[in-house]
Amino acid sequence: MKKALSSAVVLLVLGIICGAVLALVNTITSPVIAQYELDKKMEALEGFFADELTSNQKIADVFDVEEIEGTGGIKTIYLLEHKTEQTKSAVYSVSALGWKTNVDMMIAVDEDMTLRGYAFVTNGGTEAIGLTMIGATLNLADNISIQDTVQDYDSVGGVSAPVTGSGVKACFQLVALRVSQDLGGE
Amino acid sequence: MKVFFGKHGFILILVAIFVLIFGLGGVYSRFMTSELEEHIEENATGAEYALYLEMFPGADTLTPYTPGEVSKTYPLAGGRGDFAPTVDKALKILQGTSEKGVVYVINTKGKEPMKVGVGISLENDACVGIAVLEQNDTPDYFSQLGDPFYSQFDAKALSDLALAVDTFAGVTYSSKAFEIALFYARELYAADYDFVIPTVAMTLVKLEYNFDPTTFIASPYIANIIYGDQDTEAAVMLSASFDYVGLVGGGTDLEADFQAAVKALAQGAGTLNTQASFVSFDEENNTLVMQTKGYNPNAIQASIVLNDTLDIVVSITFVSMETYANQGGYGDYTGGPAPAVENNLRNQYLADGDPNVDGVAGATVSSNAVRSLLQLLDGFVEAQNGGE
Amino acid sequence: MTVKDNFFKGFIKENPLLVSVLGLCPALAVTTKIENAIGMGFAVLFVLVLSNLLVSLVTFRPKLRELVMPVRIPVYIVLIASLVVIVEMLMKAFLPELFQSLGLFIPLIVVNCIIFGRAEAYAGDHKPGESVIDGAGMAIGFTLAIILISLIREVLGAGQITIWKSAVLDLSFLFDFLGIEPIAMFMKPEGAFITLGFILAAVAAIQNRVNAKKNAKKAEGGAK
Amino acid sequence: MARFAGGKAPFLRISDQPNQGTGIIMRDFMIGLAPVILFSWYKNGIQVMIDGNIGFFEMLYPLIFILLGGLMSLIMEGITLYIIHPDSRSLKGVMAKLSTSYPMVPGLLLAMVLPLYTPVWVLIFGCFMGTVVGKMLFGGFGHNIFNPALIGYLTIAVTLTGVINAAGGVFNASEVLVDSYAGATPLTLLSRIKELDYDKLVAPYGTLWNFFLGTIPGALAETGALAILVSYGWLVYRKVIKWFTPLIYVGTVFVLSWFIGIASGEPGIWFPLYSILSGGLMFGAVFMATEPVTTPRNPLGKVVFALFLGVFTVLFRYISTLPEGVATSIVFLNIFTMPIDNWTAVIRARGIKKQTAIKASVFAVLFIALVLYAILKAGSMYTAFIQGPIGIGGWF
Repeated sequence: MKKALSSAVVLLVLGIICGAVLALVNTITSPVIAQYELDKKMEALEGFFADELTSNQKIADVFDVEEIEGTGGIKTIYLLEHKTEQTKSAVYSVSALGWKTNVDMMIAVDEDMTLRGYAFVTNGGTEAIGLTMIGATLNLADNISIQDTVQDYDSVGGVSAPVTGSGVKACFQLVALRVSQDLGGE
Repeated sequence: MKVFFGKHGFILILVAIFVLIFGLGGVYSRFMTSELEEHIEENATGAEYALYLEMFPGADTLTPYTPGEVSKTYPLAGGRGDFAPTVDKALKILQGTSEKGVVYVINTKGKEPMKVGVGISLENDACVGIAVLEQNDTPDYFSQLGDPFYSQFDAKALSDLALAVDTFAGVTYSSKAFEIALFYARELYAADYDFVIPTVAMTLVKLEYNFDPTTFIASPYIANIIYGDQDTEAAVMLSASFDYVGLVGGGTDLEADFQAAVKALAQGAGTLNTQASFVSFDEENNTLVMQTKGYNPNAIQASIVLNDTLDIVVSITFVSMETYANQGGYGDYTGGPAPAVENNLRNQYLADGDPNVDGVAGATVSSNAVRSLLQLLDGFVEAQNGGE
Repeated sequence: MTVKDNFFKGFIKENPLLVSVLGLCPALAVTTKIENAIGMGFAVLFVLVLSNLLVSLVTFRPKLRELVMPVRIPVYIVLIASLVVIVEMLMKAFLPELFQSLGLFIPLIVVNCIIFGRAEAYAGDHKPGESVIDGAGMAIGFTLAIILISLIREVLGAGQITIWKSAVLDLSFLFDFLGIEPIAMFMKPEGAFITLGFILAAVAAIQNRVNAKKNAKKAEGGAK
Repeated sequence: MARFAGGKAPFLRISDQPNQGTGIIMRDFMIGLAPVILFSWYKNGIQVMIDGNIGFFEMLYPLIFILLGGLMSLIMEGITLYIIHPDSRSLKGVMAKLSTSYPMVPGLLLAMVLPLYTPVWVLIFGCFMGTVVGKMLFGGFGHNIFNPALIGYLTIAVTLTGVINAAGGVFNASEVLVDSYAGATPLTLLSRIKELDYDKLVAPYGTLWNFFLGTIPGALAETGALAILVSYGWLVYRKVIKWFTPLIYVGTVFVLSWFIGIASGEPGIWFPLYSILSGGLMFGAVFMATEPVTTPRNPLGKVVFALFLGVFTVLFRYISTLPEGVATSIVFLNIFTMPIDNWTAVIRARGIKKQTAIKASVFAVLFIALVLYAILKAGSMYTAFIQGPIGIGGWF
């Protein structure tokens, strides 16, 4: 009885020690991880605003970035304000149901409600069709109004993927409905 | 060494044979693949040429030649700027030794670059067929273009004044590509052979709104033109899409060629703001209904009551507005709940009578829409004044 | 057994992957790139050396051993799991790309038979120093084995060698010269199984031959 | 008396024919292959050269390609034997082993079912997978479970189809110059358009007579039904293969296709004929379903095997997205060779009695269930006929 108890105590002590060590390591690594994830996000944003940045500028040097939690299919909204020109833009991280899984997109909108850019983050749909969507272009005209993207986008070339396509459409729709709330100016 | 070969000679020979076969076989199969590519290419050219020969019954040979240089630009569908088509190659179609026609292969552009061959018959200066060689447009749309569309190119006379390609509903971009190709082929044909592109002598003097309340719903625009060899002057009523409706005050209609020319000229003029338009006019109550398009696809409608002589605005009421129920729909505009923007601008106008009202900050699109409505209304009122 | 023997036995003679056939899951799944194999190898090295050390420490003193032995399985699990979580956190912080490509297989080191096997079979009744050497030898043996597998798979399947991040050796000139193309099958699980099978066969054949020679020598010696 | 012979299979006719042996069987088998090889050479080489589309070296290629397959297979088996057998480290030792193990056959058959423009390294890789992995690693001739040639073929089909298509695919030089094929073999066309329509399936290639003669696109040797029938006659005459296996196999596919056609509202006789004449069915039935090592040994077993082959071929061909079902179904049923062989041997020896009735009924029930499934499912693949009014299609 006593032996069993002391074995349990040994286990307990070990557990506490291990827990303490883990906590220690976590305090060291968690800021690094958080920083890394932030950098990742900023890097994704930089893709949209490449023309505004000179070669070694970071996005935070030129824009004030504000992160807002979204609602519904919109997961996160990044509001960017140009530090000198005061122009505003918004980048939406949005997801909608495609074929079986979600289509995750980043959609950037400028202050005049035109589409600045879009990118596929992960793919919905089956592997083959989904993979073709990464980096796909939707044949949208330059500076098209965000309201028009919903009808105007092109199904991904070469694949007729109506269901995944409807996911893409839903993404644009979500942004189109939301955009005026964030950027104003109707 | 000798011991090594004695022990492993057999496997070395086997491996050597293996490597030899791999090498020789690889060379052979590469040779085969390159030969195949040649065959495929031969076949592709053959198929393409067969397509052209099919356009000209009885033709048997074709010879490539260098066409004259023509540079022209055409506007693309959807307001995407101008596009300068180029000629890829030109082929003379021969029957025996006599020339039957010519085929121009033209790089044009629908939604995406497209390559089409346009066949023109020398006998009657008419387009006899069109062949799509390459296209990258959205398959769903492009496939809607079927025989009814392509059959319009059979025997389409190039001397037709109103030469145009009938747009297939919903496939405007691709349809426009064919029109560009056809026009450009006509230019090339005119440069290469003694063919003169028909023109209509007509100048557009003035294009303005129709403020006559009895006709402005059917034909909201009036164009003053000078046309014909005798420089006849005329005022022509045009529909909302600039189609010819009739002459102001009646009279003999213009000939079809001139009708088409008026439309083209008016469309190209671009001097009118078409955002706002008249909807109806109630003579008994002197009530005018107008509409304008703002940010929302549903139009803003306003009902305007005028005095008896129609030259003073009594009141403006908005029948329908931007449908945003909360002020969030106006972005960061903070002047109160909807329809604050419309009302704000209306009040400005009613106060000083100047239609160039100041826009409401943060609601630019709606403001523009309402402003253009007010400007049109002002024009109407002034026209009635001048009429008296 | 000398220290040298103890260290090198994990390379070929008792290689955990090629002889004991332990840790198949990472060996088959992450060996699509040499980079992944190296990363996995370091993770295993870290965990195995430390787990051997810790296990040996808690079971080394007779008194402590008496207490630990009845609950040794939970004790081992707590130790190994803690180490793996530490590796996971460190890798996520400092080698995020590698962490993403290794993915699920880092946490799965917890249930990797090599770690548990060495704790149970060796570290539980050897001195801490010996256990560390054993763990290092085993981990390096495992690493070399999966590097070998991934070398074959990556060359045949993708036509390149990814040593570390951007240090990629592109072999496409060789493939072009020979007129062949990478065979995608080797990047898939079936290719992993075939590659591992051939390597296992080769290792077994070599060991058989070495043993036969040794036995022959012994017999000779006996006859004298 | 063959039935008392011991040791490893195949026994075939060693004892019941005086002064005959595996060497003679091998010679007969090679002669049996000759018409098919010559036909594929004629179709892909000589005829095209007569048409004036290719030169001399291109003309030789089909023949060399097929022989190369056999040679590669031979050399690989030699090297493998050298490595794994200590007593075959000399020419004599290896030759002694090779002379009894049909080393050329897998490579020859593999080369014959590959498209004309397969790069040689793909063929070599297929030979490696077939001969070394599919045959030698199982223990060599007589021990392999799967048909080696088909293992090689399936490996290539699964991983390297893209390479073959990039290099030119199934069309020979004169077929490339004909545009109406829409770039596909008959079965690819069927799996693409999913519609039973004579005008769309058969008309682009001519008539069914062309299918019978083999002047349609396809892998090197699989299209020539006539040449395969000649081979079949010879092999049966020399008793290298049992006459009924290919017949039952092809017959099952024929009857099932007919039913499927009727279920799809296409009762014409052309569809079953089309389905037995297109793809590698005839070739697989004569040369692969009769392979002595990997198929059941007793006659009843062969019958059951062939029946199931027919059903599975129909299932794979019409229901899965793969264009070809013959190779897959043969390799799949190779797994069940042992149980089929054992059970049918018992049934054959004792007749349908109490003890064997259950085994026989298992076969019967399985077979009938598969046949029904195949007809209903495949029938509803091509038309709404079943799906609509009866509503069965939804179950599957």
